[in-house]
Amino acid sequence: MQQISLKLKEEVMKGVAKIPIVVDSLTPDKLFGKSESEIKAEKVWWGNRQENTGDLFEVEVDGEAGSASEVKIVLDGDLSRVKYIGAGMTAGEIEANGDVDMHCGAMMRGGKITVHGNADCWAGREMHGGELLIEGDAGANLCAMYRGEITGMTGGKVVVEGDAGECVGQYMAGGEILIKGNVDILAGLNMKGGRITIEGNAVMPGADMTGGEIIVKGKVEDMIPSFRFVEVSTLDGAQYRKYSGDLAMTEKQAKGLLYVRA
Amino acid sequence: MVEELLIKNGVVYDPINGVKGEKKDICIRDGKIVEEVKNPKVIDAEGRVVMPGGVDIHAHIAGGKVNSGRLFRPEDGRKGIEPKTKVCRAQSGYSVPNTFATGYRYARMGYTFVMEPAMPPIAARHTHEELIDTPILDNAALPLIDNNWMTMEYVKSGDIDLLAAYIAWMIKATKGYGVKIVNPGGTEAWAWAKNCELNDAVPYFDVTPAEIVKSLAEANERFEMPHSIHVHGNMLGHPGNYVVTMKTFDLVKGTKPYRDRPVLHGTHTQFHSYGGTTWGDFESQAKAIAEYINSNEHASIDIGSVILGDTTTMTADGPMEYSLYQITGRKWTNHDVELETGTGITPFLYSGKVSVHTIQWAIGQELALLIKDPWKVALTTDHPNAGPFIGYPILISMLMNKRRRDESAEEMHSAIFDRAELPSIDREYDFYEIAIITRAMAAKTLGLAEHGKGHLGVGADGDVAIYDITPEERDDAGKIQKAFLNAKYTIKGGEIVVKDGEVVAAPQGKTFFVTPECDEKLMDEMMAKLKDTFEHYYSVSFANYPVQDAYVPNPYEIRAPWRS
Amino acid sequence: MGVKVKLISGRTVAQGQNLDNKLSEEYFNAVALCELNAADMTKIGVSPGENVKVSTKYGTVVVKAKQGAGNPEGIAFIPMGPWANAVVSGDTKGAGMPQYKGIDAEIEKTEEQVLQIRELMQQYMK
Amino acid sequence: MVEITDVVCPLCGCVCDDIVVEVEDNRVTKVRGACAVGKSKLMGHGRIKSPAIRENGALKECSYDEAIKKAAEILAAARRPLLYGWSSTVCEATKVGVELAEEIGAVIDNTASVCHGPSVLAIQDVGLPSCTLGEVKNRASLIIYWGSNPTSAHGNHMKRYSYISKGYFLPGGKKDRKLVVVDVRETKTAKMADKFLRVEPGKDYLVFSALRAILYGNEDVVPDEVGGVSKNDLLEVASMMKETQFGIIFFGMGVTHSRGRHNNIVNAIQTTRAAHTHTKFNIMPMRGHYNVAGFNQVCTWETGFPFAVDLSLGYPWYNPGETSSTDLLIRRECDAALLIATDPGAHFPGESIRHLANIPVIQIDPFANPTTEFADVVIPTAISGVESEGSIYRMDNIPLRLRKLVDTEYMSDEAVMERILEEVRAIKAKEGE
Repeated sequence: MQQISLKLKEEVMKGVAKIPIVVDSLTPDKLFGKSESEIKAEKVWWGNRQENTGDLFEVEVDGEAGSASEVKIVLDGDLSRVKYIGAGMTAGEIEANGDVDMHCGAMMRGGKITVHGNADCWAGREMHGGELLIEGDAGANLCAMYRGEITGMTGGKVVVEGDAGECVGQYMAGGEILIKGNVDILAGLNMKGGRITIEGNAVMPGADMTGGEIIVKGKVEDMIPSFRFVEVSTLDGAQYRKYSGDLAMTEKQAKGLLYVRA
Repeated sequence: MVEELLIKNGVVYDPINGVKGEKKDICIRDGKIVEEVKNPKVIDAEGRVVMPGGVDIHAHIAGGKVNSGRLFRPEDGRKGIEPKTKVCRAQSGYSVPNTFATGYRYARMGYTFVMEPAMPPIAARHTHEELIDTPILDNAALPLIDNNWMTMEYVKSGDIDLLAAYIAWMIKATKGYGVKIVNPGGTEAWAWAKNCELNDAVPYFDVTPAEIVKSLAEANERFEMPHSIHVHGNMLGHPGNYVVTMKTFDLVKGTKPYRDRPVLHGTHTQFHSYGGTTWGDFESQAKAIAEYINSNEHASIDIGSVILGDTTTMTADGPMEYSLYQITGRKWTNHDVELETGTGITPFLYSGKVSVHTIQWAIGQELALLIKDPWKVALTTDHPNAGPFIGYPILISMLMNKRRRDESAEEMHSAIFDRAELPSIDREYDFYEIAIITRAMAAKTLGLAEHGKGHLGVGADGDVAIYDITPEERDDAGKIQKAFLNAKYTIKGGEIVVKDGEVVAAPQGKTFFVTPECDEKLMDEMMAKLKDTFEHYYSVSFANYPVQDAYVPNPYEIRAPWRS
Repeated sequence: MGVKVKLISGRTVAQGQNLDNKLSEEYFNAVALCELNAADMTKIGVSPGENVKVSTKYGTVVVKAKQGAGNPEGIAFIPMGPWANAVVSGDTKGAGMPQYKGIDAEIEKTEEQVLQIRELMQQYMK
Repeated sequence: MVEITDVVCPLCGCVCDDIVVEVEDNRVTKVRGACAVGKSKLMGHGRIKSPAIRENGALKECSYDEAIKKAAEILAAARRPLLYGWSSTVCEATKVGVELAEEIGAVIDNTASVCHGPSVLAIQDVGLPSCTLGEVKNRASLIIYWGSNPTSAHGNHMKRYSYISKGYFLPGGKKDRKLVVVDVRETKTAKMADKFLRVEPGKDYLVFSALRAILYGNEDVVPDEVGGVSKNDLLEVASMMKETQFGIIFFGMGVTHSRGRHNNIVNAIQTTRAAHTHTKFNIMPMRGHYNVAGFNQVCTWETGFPFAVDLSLGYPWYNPGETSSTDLLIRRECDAALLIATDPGAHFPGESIRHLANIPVIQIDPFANPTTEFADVVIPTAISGVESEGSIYRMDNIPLRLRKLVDTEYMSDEAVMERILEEVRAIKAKEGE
């Protein structure tokens, strides 16, 4: 195993403006096989200028790795304006100690990301595989698609210990999302496959679903008026009201399933 | 800009001047081809293929419809992003590139002229604003004049002269180039969610599409118009439509052109060469269409060949886009344009695994290969409808290489073997024929050859493409595709704009527009009716309608006298 | 005691007429106000022309009370402008658009004065 | 006195182009045919006298050259600059703005961001079945204003283009048409309606879904009351939609500004698509400023994306919610801002203004406004459509050309932008050396 520690220097986020840093170049895949000095020389965008990773982060490398999957990156410092953490990664591990900015785990294909804090919007956007664990809250568009696309998450597993924002799993086609807290409006919007489980409450879940399933263990506020009640069914011991929809479309398209704790 | 340029040791293909692959020097002074030069900058082509700058007869590159396509497809936009360079503006888009990318990518393929073939008259200013921002390319645009209420009223009353006066005013007011027809009558019917076949009466106007096409052809030939009517007929994309296509072409058989050119150009004919009765028994009828073109002289076509993959379809044929959207269920934009036309846009994926798409893919190439005389055929993809223009090099390599076609067919749905002709066709294009269908034919058909486009004769524009391939390498399909995608050199008006596939200069192109000259009295009579129409039914005033000169900063006017 | 309402902001003719004239008294009079339903006004014992304090999760602002003809009970309307924006939500929820309408607000009668534009802007410059 | 006809009104998205103005000694003295708001714009208001730069707290008058130089220095030095506004100026100025954004790696965004940005996001999801306003005038027998109030925001809209206008197939004007209004308040527009639906704030999305279900023949699942609207009213409106020959929904900020935002519009468009399975149905956003649509057009053909375009990495990246002005300001990302033909001081949420007030701000505008109170460089310009001409796009994307009515000493927006771009390039060239 190899551990690469990247600690954002304090002065970087000290100004009146908190200017984001884009770190999609700092994944296990891309840093595997690089020496400490090579990593320090890796370019990252800070606003409209490119900087050396070493100028923005304190960099430490411990141990050896035989492949990207043996690389673990640990991020520290104020990460609230550090974007694209683990974006596109296929292997290895990233641990972020603190709140992270947008697109964490976007386009991820493999490996694991753990966020010890909140993740801003678009975490797990267009995710295809791997694991994403967010110990705090997730912002809007968790595991959703990019504007205009008709497919969001296709695979992998995402767990949010806290609450999640609007449009969780929009256009989701596969994979699993577990939200332990509450979700804002329109979870599973345009969903066509996969499963979203919400342990807390949801508002207007399942709109324009054509497939997949949403399970709400808490209460539903403002139920979408175009779902059809099917039956009371039992999921691992508990009773749920089972709905099919969304019938704001033709009967033929409306193949989504929504379970709400009875 | 270099004053004098000499291109030596090139193997030149210049069909308009009958030059068939001769080693020949090309001299350019002050942007024009000349006999000889004194102390030029010299480019040694080292035996490479040299052609006039490419001329595209039909590609949707600018205007409201194209921009709606860009606007509603950020997912396409992010596919083509490239950062700005010292010379180039930032780029985006694949099937709907931004205007800068459009100019650069065409130039890199050795093209120097593109015809925007569908300009809604009331939004003509928009089309011109985008053409201004499309670097390098010379351009022109065809206003849509077939579903216009004034047109249909004159067709109904049979006043061909007044109809001519109306199109003269329209072409002038829009700084347009000729008469474009798109689903005549059908687009007006679409304003009521209906459609028209060739001999249906248009709702409330009781004229038929057939009458509209015939009358516009007659009216067009009242002037010395450089181009014939440019026709996208009824029932585009419907199984069995090849019959309608031939009937449409037949309508104008008797019409006399003012000069030696066809009286009708049938565009993106691939979409109009369908057999069968449903998508189930869908089949190619390219053979029938090709035989028609082979045995007639009054019609030319461009192929509108399919490029496999995702693209953005867009046309003034509103009902057609609606049926396409009903098939895919994907996003759909529609824009009905008062008193004139409409627009439909929807994304589409052509897959080699789908029988219908495979047959469509075959049809475009079949048309090019089965029509004997290449002077009757232009290479297009009806960009972006059958695929983006950057797919041209793929098509060229297919047309030039049967083996490549067969290998592709093997990968595709088996329908290509039992419901299309392509696998049974042995013909292979040579560089000379390619030069015809990518330049010479378009320049001649559009009447641009005498204005310096599409050839390398003395006096022509200094537009030259040097491709990184020699005649000896013609069997290397891969190399052909590479060579035609990124020219070794593209020279525009004597200026080197592309070198080794990279854009090195991005000058402003010229806009060609036609001024039809109409008899005063006719014009006055028509104008009275026109002003009344504006007064009561248009949502903009007559005075604010015509395109101001500010929108054509680099104009090239072609006058079209009235034929008494 | 205050009344709980859903707060809406939006355009009005007078607001539009003074778009290019915002530092004027006309603009102040057109925009620094809150339209309420008659019943809601009675609840908080305020009559037209008196001042009310509007409080939301996002801030507090004082404006003049006005009786809004079309306002149903429980809906307050402040014309688009700096006073309304002192109490709307800037959270775009990943959509780029603040929430200018349908915000939970509490409205109560107040003796505090309505701030002029300059004073409002000064608050932000601290 | 000179009378100028067919004047194009530089106020709202209606862009009336049949206005008549009288000009006397280089001043507009009379306006005929404009609405109250448009007339007020054309007649004019007090102006910013001179360019100015803020020095220890107070604006100090200076020359155009000094102000432009100062603006260029601020922008060239910035790491995350924002170029915002553009909806009340001409496309020619916007073009220079996009080029400047590329040059300095800025985010360029227009007021759609706080207006119909959600509509754009919705169009990117499902498209937009729409038409030009003349189609509505000539064909529309059913007109629905949903969360929009033309009597307040678009004075001539009903008279020129919709309910009250006479058209080819509707010679009787409003006698031949039906008007439906959906709003949370009974507005003046609502009072004119044949049918008014009062929806609870933030419940529009639910009402659209219910309407769609009915239009697709799934009315059995719709409950008796949705978002404050009774099922019977929904059934009635749905059948009006099915029976019309040509229907149109005009929607406004009542839907884009409330809970659901862009997804309300997606649902409105989906409702239009559902209605289209029965008859002709279109939908159109009631764009606010006269050229808000024009910026989106220019920005789209030049960058590929309509607004909120981030050029900091050299190529365009578009992602409203991340690259949109409100987010950039509330997240305190920007370190400088150029604000042209707009007034965030009056129209942004307080939280955003707080950050603007703390970074260098360049204001380009004919008029003093709340933004002037914290601007560090103020550059007055000519009023487009009164003192200078140029391209604009109406709410239905019809391109028109604003006219110049009177002469002025003020530089045009386009000219000021050109000069700033020059200065920035000069500074960059020096740095390059």
